[in-house]
Amino acid sequence: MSGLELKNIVKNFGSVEVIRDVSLAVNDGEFVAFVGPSGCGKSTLLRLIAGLDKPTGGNIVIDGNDVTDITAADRGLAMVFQSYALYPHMSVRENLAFGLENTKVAKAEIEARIADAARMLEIEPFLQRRPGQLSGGQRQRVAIGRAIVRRPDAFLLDEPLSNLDAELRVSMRTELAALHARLKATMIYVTHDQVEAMTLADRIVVLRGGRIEQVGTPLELYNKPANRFVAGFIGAPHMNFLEGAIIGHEGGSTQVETVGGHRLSVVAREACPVGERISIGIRPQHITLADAGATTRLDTRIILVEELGSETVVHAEAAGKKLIAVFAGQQQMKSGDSLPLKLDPEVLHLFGEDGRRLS
Amino acid sequence: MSGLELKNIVKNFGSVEVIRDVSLAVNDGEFVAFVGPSGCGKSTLLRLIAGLDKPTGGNIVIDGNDVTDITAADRGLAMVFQSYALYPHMSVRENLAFGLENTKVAKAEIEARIADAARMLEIEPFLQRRPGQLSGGQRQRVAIGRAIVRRPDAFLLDEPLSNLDAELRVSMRTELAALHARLKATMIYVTHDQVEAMTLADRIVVLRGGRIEQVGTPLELYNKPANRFVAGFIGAPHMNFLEGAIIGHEGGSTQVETVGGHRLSVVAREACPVGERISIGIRPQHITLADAGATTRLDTRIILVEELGSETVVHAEAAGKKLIAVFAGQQQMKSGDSLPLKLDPEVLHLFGEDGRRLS
Amino acid sequence: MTAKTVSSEPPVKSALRQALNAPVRLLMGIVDIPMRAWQKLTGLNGMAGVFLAPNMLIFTVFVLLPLVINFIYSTTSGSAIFLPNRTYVGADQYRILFDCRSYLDPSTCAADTFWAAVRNTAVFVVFQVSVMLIAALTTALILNRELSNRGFWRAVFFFPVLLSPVVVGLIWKWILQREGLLNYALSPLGLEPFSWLSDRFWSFFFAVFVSVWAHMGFYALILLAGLQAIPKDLYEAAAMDKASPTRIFRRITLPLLMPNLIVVLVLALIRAVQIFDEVFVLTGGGPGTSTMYITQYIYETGFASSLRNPGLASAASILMGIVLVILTLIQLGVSARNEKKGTR
Amino acid sequence: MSAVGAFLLRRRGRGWHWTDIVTWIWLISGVFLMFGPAVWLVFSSFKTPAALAEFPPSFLPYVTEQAVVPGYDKPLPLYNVTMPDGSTRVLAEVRRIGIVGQMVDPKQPGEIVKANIKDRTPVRKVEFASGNYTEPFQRFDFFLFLRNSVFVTVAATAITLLVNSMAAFALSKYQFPGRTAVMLMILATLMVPLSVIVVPLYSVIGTLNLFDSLWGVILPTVATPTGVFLLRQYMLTIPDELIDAARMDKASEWQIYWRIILPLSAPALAVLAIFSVVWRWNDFLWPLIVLSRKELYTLQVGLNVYAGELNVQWHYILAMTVVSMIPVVLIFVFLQRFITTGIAGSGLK
Amino acid sequence: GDVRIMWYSDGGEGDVIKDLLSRFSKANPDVNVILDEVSYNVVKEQLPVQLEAGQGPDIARVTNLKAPAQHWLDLRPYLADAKYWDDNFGAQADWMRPDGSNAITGFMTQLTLTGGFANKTLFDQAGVEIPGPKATWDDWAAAAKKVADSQKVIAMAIDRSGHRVSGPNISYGANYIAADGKPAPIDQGAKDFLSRFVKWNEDGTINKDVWVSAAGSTYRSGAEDFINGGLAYLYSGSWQISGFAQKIGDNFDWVVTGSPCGPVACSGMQGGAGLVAVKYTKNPKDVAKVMDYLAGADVQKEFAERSLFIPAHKGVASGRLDFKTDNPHVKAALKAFVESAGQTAAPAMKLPGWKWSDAYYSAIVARISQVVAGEMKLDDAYARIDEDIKAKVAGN
Ligand SMILES: Nc1ncnc2c1ncn2[C@@H]1O[C@H](COP(=O)(O)OP(=O)(O)OP(=O)(O)O)[C@@H](O)[C@H]1O
Ligand SMILES: Nc1ncnc2c1ncn2[C@@H]1O[C@H](COP(=O)(O)OP(=O)(O)OP(=O)(O)O)[C@@H](O)[C@H]1O
Ligand SMILES: [Mg+2]
Ligand SMILES: [Mg+2]
Repeated sequence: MSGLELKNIVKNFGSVEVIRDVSLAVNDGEFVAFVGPSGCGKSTLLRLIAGLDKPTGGNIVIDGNDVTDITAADRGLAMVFQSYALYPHMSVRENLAFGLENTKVAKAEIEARIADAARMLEIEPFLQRRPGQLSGGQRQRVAIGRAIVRRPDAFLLDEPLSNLDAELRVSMRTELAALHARLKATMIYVTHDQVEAMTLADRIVVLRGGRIEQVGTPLELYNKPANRFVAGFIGAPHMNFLEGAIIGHEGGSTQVETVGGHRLSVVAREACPVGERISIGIRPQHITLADAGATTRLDTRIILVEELGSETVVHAEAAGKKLIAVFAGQQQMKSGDSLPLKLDPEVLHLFGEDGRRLS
Repeated sequence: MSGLELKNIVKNFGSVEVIRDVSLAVNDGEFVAFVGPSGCGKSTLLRLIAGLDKPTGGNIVIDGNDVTDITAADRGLAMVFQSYALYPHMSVRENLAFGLENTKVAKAEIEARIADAARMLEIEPFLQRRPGQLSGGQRQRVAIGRAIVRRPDAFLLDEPLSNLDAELRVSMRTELAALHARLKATMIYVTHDQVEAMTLADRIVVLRGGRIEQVGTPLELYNKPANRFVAGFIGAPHMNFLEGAIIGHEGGSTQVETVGGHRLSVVAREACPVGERISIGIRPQHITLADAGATTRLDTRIILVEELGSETVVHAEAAGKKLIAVFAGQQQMKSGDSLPLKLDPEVLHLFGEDGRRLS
Repeated sequence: MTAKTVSSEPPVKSALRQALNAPVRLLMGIVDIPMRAWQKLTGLNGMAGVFLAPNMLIFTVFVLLPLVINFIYSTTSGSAIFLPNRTYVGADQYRILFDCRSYLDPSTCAADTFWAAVRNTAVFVVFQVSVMLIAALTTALILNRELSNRGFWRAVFFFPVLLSPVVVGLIWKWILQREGLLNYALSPLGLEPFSWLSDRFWSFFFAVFVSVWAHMGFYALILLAGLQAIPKDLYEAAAMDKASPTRIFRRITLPLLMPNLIVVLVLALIRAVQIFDEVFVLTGGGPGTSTMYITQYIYETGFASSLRNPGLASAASILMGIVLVILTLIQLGVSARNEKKGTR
Repeated sequence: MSAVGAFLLRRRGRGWHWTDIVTWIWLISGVFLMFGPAVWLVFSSFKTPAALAEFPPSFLPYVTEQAVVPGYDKPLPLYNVTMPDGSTRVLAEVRRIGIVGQMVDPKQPGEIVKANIKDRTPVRKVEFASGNYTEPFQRFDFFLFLRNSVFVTVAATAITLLVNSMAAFALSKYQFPGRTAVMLMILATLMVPLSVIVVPLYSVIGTLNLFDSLWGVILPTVATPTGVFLLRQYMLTIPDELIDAARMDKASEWQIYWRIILPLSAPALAVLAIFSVVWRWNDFLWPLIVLSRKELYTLQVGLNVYAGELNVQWHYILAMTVVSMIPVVLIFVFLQRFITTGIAGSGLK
Repeated sequence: GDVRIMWYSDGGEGDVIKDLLSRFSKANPDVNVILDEVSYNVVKEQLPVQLEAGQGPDIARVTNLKAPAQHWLDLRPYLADAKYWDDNFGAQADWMRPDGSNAITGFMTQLTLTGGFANKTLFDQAGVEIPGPKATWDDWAAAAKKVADSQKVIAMAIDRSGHRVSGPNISYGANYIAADGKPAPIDQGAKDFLSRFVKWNEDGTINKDVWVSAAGSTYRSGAEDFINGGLAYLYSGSWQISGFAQKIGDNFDWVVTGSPCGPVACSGMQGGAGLVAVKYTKNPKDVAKVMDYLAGADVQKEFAERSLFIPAHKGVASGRLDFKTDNPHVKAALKAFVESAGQTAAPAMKLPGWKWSDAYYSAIVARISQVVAGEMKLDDAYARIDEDIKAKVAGN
């Protein structure tokens, strides 16, 4: 297959507009992740691609053919449903075998593929059980298994790892990456897990309210978010935004003023007129402790400390504005302490009043 | 309510032993997280506490009373099901109101609580819809809402945030924490998300194969895992384990030899006889780049680099042994490069051959 | 995951519905008070008792008790109707039914008509039930498709169920008699008028056909409800699995429909064994005794003539009941094994 | 063809799948085979007794056309007569003597034409014998019977639905000792047709003093094993997890029954309601036994006065069958909507 | 007090009786007469059950008069003029009272008589003479066959009923009643006719469909083909008259021919429905009042004339009857039947009042139709008939 193309897809449920004019091209063999807030239309888009729903408007092209009117069964995709949709009356083995039997795969081959998938997904002990006798995570793995045994041209995966524990999730991730490399199948992957999206995807599509906000490689999105929404959405904890204004351009740098009169000098953004109100975005990881005597420091007060073991997330407040900072390791901080912070001007993001990135 | 106690709980499904002798006391108002690999029995344990299933053996005590034979409806708990279990024929509003109507809460109060919960969960626009018309994440929020409007003595939450996006998840986490603080209700929380467990829980219970492996505060588990399993399970990416042996005690320190003859000197573990085979555990965050000329360095070769934006996960190999290291920020590394690493001896964990922590 | 549109009712309508619901809610709420108290007292299994009680009470008085009395009837003789007026004869009635010189040949039996009826019924049941199942299932499957004017099509196939058996028998008799509609319709083909109902094969054929015609809508409706209860997402999953319509039917629809299919099978079987009215009107049991079924025998023996023999009729009905119980047990046994495997 | 197809099926893909063709054939033959006789029944109900007895039967109700001819008191029947010369004329028959009809031309009433009756065929027109409908209405208390029928049907259906669904709930969602035994007992009684236990049942009714009371008609029918069985099997498909959720919501078992189970069983309840209405409305044998006073007759019993020993007045019976079918059809049309998409699964993951 | 009458109708007689009763009610406001119109099935199947329970209406119109006779009320003590009853209804009084009693339990609302109907038009068209009054069954069969062959119709039909063939049986010398009053084995007379009957069925003279179209003792009329002009000769009974008038209309001419003859007689069978009082009534006096009124000669006459029934009332029957119809066939037919009533042979007169006649009739129909359908040999059928009757006698 030579890729997938969505052309001006629109989907309404009754009067509810769920997908509004989405156009996207996915290359053959590409791994694309869909991310976006809950309810933004990721699953719907996947179902449209799969052929389970019909778009209200627009066309879907697979492999150069317009498949808008082709049934799901004839599109040759495999899907992991967000709700699993396992066949409750079939054993796990039968669930896995069903799709293969449909396409007349030889018995021995079916056995081999099931054994393969079961090993990879660690569900071998449950092959004889029915879905009702499995735990949530086990069911989810069966759902993945059902798609991968098929070895289709393209996978549609709707939050396939959401109910798995961290360790399993890492190993599944690796397996999926390996599978992708091996089969060279196109994969469209919906996830809420940033790590999954960042590590697996060739490109990430950020959706919001049925529209595409940005499409790009993981690091593109991370480093150059097209707008405030994407900036806030990519990266955990989310980026801090401070209100501010441009107060002048000076040599190679632009002067910016923000909360409590704190001034920063950032890489020149000459296009912006002085006086324009902007948002300054800074990732929690880029906030460091200010040296005791530093002049350009932001004085804050800690309101919450979250110890994650490997790092410490500090929620602080400066002039009524909340800020999150992440420090490596375990810190001896506690809520109420005052905390002088330094914002790294090199990695600041500036956004105009309309939310667009200024660059 | 003055807490919950599980006494030697055993649960079998037919011949499958799912819970094997679990005893646990949860204090009134405590926030306890259950973590463990998929299929280890977390949901089952929750259902037993709820009264939806009957234990094969053992007793459940709530508030000093043995409730083993009391029905679910009379235990006064609220639960968020892993599978949501929303009433498909009721609108979201009705789903939320149902539990309140059952307990004869006044109409106005019901309205108020629903409005409250809907705001907190950001589901106000969908109150008139049926579950079938919601996205996965929206359904999950309704499921949470159904529990919290009840304001019960204790909550049982089975992976309540698994299908939410990162941002929502953070805000829900905060809301849940606030709720817990406000209601002073006991909460039992099943999660696969380390961050949730670490930030929310007073204590974490680590389960494996129907048994409790360790119970403790988040940092206790992180810093002093009782055994190799807990050590590997808590923390992401998981801890690296290197095979090794104790080669001697010397002053305040113990000498350990590991892969490729690499030697480390760690805080004295005198109890261990010289020559004993051990595992050395080191978290990926505690591995740093060795200085160019350092003598005690571990030479490795990179096999995979995962860029998460805020940090870089490097999979490396030393003498056939895989190691994962995490570096802050974005690094200019690529697979195939050689990477000299330094293991911080201060934060090494030693485990005996039986997996128990040596301390 | 059904792709249904948001049903935002107009406020007037929903207000009206609320108003209509209110008294019901109130009533149910009042019922709930004693129910809760009872539940406290007896736990869940006690509630099972409460839920069963009304049905079982009515059932015992109006179904079970008469059934027991019926059995007692079968041990008495005479034409008197009320038990006290009848004479006890023990197993005599059964002896009469089983009085045969050779059990292989009904015509050597004292009750030769009974055995002829038994044999006819057995053959009828085998054919009628299988035809019924296939026809009802096909209809249900087709009505379950995305048809426009669904309501109309459902009505088309359900319509005959609304007719009383007598009318059903009559319509078809008019169609099938020698100068009936069927012969009239066939006459352009150059076929001589034929007495369909005076021919052994055709009268059997039409007995099966007409009874299927009359009751198929009933079973199709049960199956339709069952089909609609199968979650749509399984069909979506099957579509993603590239399943052909036949395989979807065999592997998804059929197994998930099983509980309802069992209902249909059991009911169809029982009703086939009890077939009476419409065939009676249609063929009267003829030609000869070839479409005379067991219920007609019972009716004739026990009620039709002025010299009735209720004892013998009861004995025959008890025998029929026993056979049915055995058949049903077999069916349920098979399905229970499937059910156990399929715990959801 | 494809226009018809589009009318019949809202279809996803392109082209005709074999299942579409089967569907199409089945539906069309359904219209002829299932609906045709019924429609014919409706037309027949408008036929005069003579037309009913006529062979071959016609589809529409025909009567012989008549003409008023000057000089004759009564209207005369019109015939197409083939004249000896091969031409045909429309003539009115004055009288028939043996095999010869004496005919007149309505336009020239004076002259009598003789014609062999083999050479004449009646001139017919479609006419609906509305008397089949109006006469029974005048003759007996239609509205009284209707009221009784409605009462019996409504009460029996309501009680059936309530009582059966409660029992079905217990039998499908509780594990209690003796459950299988109860189920088997209920099923076992399906086996015996009503006509067989009529006499014992009659004694029971007599003992309970329900003789000549509408409740005597209603009560024996409401504990139908069919209903329990049907509902129970349907309820088996409702996920237990929803009940778990309700229990966590502190719902009593009764509330679970009427707020969760009942709404989710709506399709099966609709089916049972339809059946119950049809059965009770058409019930004949049993009301006949219990009710011996005219004031209590249901429609079906009332209508049966037209069935005599040696003669049955089919024209009335058919007409009244059609009339009495109307409410049931309406109820079917209303209730069949509830047999729509089962939604039980959609609240679950 | 209340007097409830359970009444079934074969045709329009329900309206007539309603009329008559309303007149009675006007004259007797103290008696509240309620007419419960029911189907014949109720009378046949439910009434016996009610009676045995000691319940039921006060008066009922029934056809099965003899078997439940112990439930009928003896009106004699309540009647103003019992002799009037004996005189006018005495001939059939025995049909509706227990053996050996002289009770007056009711009267026949109508007499029916079996007899033949010929399609005169068909006979005319075929140019076949309609056989005369002394013609035998064989003559009729031959004549009808000729008509049938020429007109491409069916020759003969006989209703599927044991009662119907009993008249001919008796004409061939049959006697059902043994010396002890119990059923006698089927005799040569009956066999003579029945074997003919079977033969005619086999050779197509008689329309086989009528008899094979049911099993057991179910009644089937052969009238349908006759109404449609497809049958030359029908052996049925007087109750068909009004139906024929209505349905045949002017389509063809038909005549009533009485019963054909056998070697012994030219007998048909009598029958009919009786109106009887029920023992369990609470107001026997009022019941008697109603019965007396209905039995009155004027009322009887009006009833017969308006419902086109043959009256049982001796006085009325022998008087002039003006049947209320303008159909000439009907008048002629009724007249023919009234006349042929006199032809009824003595053994035939006994049957309606004989307890076991029903057992005999049903055994004959059930078995002979099996023979006609080819399921049984005629000789076996005779044996079975005897056995069936024996079983019935033993079972009661
Ligand atoms: N009905 C059953 N019969 C047999 N085994 C069962 C049944 N139900 C659950 N199990 C098994 O019990 C174990 C525990 O299940 P449980 O649902 O408690 O797991 P869990 O810890 O919640 O897992 P997850 O994180 O995947 O939801 C699983 O291994 C599962 O396969
Ligand atoms: N049948 C329906 N009727 C109306 N709105 C619907 C229907 N189905 C889905 N929606 C709405 O469409 C939007 C998109 O749903 P979708 O399932 O695609 O979200 P999603 O991006 O997958 O979210 P999640 O991450 O929560 O699964 C949601 O806001 C949802 O409420
Ligand atoms: Mg989704
Ligand atoms: Mg779980």
